[in-house]
Order: sequence, then C-alpha cells, then structure tokens
Amino acid sequence: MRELALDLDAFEGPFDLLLTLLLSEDLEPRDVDLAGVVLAFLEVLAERDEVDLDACGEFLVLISALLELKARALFPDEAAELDALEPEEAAEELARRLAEYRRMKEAAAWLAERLVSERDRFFRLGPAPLAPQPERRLAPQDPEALGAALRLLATPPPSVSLNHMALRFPPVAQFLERFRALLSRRRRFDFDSEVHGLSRVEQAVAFLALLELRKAGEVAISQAAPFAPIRITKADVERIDTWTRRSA
Amino acid sequence: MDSTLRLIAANPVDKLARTVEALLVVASAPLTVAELAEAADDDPERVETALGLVRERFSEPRSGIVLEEVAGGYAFRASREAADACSRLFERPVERGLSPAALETLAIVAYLGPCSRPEVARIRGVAADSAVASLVERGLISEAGRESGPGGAVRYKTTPLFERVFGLESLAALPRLDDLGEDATELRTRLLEVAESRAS
Amino acid sequence: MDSTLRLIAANPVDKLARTVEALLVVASAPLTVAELAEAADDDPERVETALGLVRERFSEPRSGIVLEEVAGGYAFRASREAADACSRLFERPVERGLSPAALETLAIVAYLGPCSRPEVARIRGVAADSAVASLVERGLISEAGRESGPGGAVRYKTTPLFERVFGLESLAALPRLDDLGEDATELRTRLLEVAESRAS
Repeated sequence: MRELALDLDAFEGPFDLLLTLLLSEDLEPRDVDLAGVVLAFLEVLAERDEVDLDACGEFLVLISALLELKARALFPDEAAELDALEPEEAAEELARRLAEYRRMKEAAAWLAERLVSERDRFFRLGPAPLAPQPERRLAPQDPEALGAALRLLATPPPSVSLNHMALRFPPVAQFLERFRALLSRRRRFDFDSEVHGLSRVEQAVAFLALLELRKAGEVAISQAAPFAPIRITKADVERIDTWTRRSA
Repeated sequence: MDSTLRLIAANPVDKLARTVEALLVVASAPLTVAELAEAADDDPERVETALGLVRERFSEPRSGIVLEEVAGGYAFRASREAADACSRLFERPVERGLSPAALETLAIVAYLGPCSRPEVARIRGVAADSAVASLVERGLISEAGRESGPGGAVRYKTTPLFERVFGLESLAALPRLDDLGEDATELRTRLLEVAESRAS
Repeated sequence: MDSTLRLIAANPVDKLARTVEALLVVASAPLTVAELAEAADDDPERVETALGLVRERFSEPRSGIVLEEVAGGYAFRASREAADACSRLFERPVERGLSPAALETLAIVAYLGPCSRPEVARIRGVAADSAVASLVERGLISEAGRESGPGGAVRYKTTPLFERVFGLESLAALPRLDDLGEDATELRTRLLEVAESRAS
C-alpha cells in the first residue's frame, strides 16, 4: 500500500514518499489532491482478487489524517456550519458542493475546447505600432486615502473562531493512548459502551484507533453478529487463552 | 445651402466608416459603439451603420483583416486563412501551457464573478495560489477589490483579454452552467443510491 | 496540368497580399519584407509585389487604414482624415482615482520608503507586478536602485509628481500614522506581522 504509485499535479511518486514529504513539511497538504490518492488506491484495490483488510485499514487511517491536516490548512476559520447539520442536510450540502465543482470542471473543459477551436484567431496584443502615445492624468488626491489603505493592511484578520474545534477530528493518538490505558487495567472492553456519548466524528476516529491497535497486533476484535457490540480483547491475553484451551 | 445638401448626400457614412476603420486599427482593445461614436464625434446609430460597411469590407474570405464583435466591442483580427503565417511570426504567450488547474480557476472566476482565492480553493478543494498568480500574469484575470471586512481577501475578475482570447462576444456568451454537468438533485440521488447498495 | 496552371494564374499574389494584411494588423511593431516573407513562407520579391497591392488598397484618401513604410519596415496607421477622432480616442479623461491595488502599493512605497516588488507583495499578500507597473507608467513611482546583495530586486520610491498629485510639500507632510508605529521601521514590522497572520 505504501508503495502505491501516485501521479498527481503536485506530486509524483510512491505514497510513502508523499507521507514523508508532508510530515517533514516539504509539501503543503493544501496543494495535494487527496481525492486523486483515494482514486489511485481504489484502482489498485480493484485490480486485486482479494481485499486486504489490513491495507484498507491502514489506508483509512492515513488518508483521514491527511484529510484532517488539509482541511485545517485550507479552512482555518471556517465556521462549524457543517457540524451543526443533520446527516441528511450534510449529505445535501455535500451533494451541492460536488455538483458545483463538477459544473466548474465541465466549464473548464469547455474553455479548453474553446482554446483549441480559437487557435487560428490571431489579434494584436498591446499597442499599435504607429498609434498616438496616450498620456494618463490623475485628478488631485487626498493623502488621507494613503493612510486609510495602510490602516486596512495593518488590521489583523478576524481572530480564528474556535467554533470549528468541534468539527476538527480529535487526533487518532488520543484514542490510542486511551485504549492502551484501558487495556492495561482490563483485559477486554466493549467498544460501544466505551464511546457512548461521544460525537459521531469522535466515534469514527476511535474506530480508526482500534484498527491501528489491531494492525499493531495489540488487540483482537470480535463481534458476535452484525450490529452486535464490538468486543476488544488484549492480544496477549487472547493468545494465552487460546494456548490454555489448546493445552487443556 | 445647396452645396451643404450636396455634401451630406455624398455618402457621408462612407467617411464615417473610414474613421471607424482608422480608430479600430490603432486601438489596443475592442471599442464599443459608444466609444467609437464619442471619438468620431457622431451618432451611435450612424456608427452602427458605418460598422455595417466596415464589416462588409473586412470579412472572410475576401480580406486578410477581419472585423469581429468581441469582448463587448469591435476589433480587427487576422483572417483564419492567415493563421499559419501568423503562428510562424507571433507567439501565443497568453494561452500557451495553461494548466488544468488554471483553467478550472479561470472557469470559477468567469462564472462566479469577482472571486477570492479562498473561494476558489473551497470549490476546487486545492489551494489556488499558483493558478491565480499565473492567470494574473497572463492578463486573463485581474484584481477587483477586496472582500468586505477587515483583512478581506483580494477578489479577482476576468479581463476583456480573457473574452478576446476565448473569442467571446461578452461573458454572456459563456454556455449556461445549467447546461453543463448534472445538477445537485441528480448527484444527491446517485450518492444515496450508492449508499443504499452498499448497505444492502 | 491545365487546371493547376489556371489555379496559380488566378492571382496568387492576391492571397499573399491578404496574408501580409493579416500579419500587419496583428504586429505590434513594423515588419520588414524579410519577416513578412518568412512568416508567409514565400519569396521576398513576391512579398514586395503583394505589398504593392496592399499599399494600393490601403492608401489615402480612399481608406481609413493606411500602409506606411517606416524605418524598420511596414506598419498600418490611421489616415490623416481621422486624426481628430484618433486624438479624441487616445486623450484620456482625467482619472478620478486609483485602483485599490494601486493605492495600497503607493501607500506602502510612500510610508516605508524605497521598497521592492517582492516586499510590497509580501505586505499585500498578493503579487504587486501590475500595480507597480501601472504606477511607474503614471510617473507616481520610479526606480531607486536595487536591494543589496547579488541579484537584488529593483526598489521603488515616490516621485515629485506623486507629491503634487497628493498636495504634499514633501514626504514628511504625509498624514501621521502614530497608531500603527512610531517610524517606518515599526510600521514595516507591524505590516509584515499582520500579513503573516493573514497568510497562516
């Protein structure tokens, strides 16, 4: 997965290198087309016969972290409008924005075609060779306008609203530590009761942390049936259990 | 009296047409009927008539100089027949190597009117700084004030050169956005369908 | 064979003349016979012949567009008959004010002293190239040496015309901006800090 070959506007190379450049801040997350990364990953996935859940989990964790980084870089002061929306309204808003972008892409394609069809239209850029030289004259100006322009430039932009903190993804690491601490006290716990009362976004991030723990081999995850509580068991405990049962 | 009448009868629009030709050959941007009328010190209606004569004289394929209606006014251009010769002598610095990112940004500024970099970034999902800079450098967009409020971002609009390069009579000649791509309702229906098929 | 011959006989210099017209109407400097011949991909002698046709078509008093031979080659000019109209076209009305971009740039140069384009751009948060160029063209700012170090950028200062237009005896008469800093150094620091916070 980390060798995933990418060919984006701002970057060409393996996914791994992209991560390294982003983490070392040699590349701005806001310049990276993350949808392109997802598409490249899906293409690779489609070529394979079996779905590699580990790879998918890892990818989810990484791409969501990148999305968070990028969202923060792009819209530092965007109000938490979306957070206040009901899921249906959010879907509506998302569809509206996607439609808007899609239409702009179509408009860009139209402009590109137009450039080609108008390639044989030539006209003069700049003044005619033997045209009279125009003279520009400016009416008397008020010097106060200069000060006013500078005052405006010296005014700090509105302080960044903290409302959007609610929209921000809590770091995955926060849940990693929380679950590790929990597992140091208890051998197993129910995911659902542990994240009860948290926001949907927090629950999603907590789940990503869970996948991360599983990937590292620290926990085993089991679920009796779809939508049944997800049970988390400390990995070494499970191994010991299995060993005990086998030897018994 | 007689002689004055005879003077007017001597095809006076012909003279006006010559003046219009002269103005258009030295102008550095398309001229509107109002601008032509003011410079020629004549009526807009008569200028329209004179433009008819000029159009007749300067039209393809009989002429190498062609009158076109573009960017809200009138201007001369080379005939398409001479395009090869022109391309050997003149570069196309404005449109050469316009990136897809720049074209998307240009489309957003053209359709949504004065637009700031953050607005463009919000729609494209990618920062627009270098695309905007390259469009400004090419003269296809220019600054159009700042967003209101302190610390407001600079907004941009397309220039007459944009309309000229793309051969548009005016911005109104852009295709309607509704005719491009699907609308939000359709897209939402598709999103929901995908979600449902996943769930089932 | 016959038909080919007839085709060539059908006044081929006419087509070349149209190409020459087209090249001249697009050019922003006079074109030499050699340049025209290379662009038209034809013989210089034939180009001379074609230029004869063009001169005939575009000559006073029958045409408002006139072919003129100048030192560097050939170019179109407006007819003398249209001289008044042309001077009205190029006589610009006295401009009432400056664009916001030009005003910001001018204010920075006036208050901070000699400034380079990159510095103005850093403070404004957007490129300053066209604003600087238009202020230089209007004679409100002029070059004032370069920044120290190899390849240092050109710096600009305000001109005596600037002081006249703004009714100032000298730069010292600029309205004070004590609330923004005691001197140019403090003001510069303040502006750069705000610009940085705007960019982050």
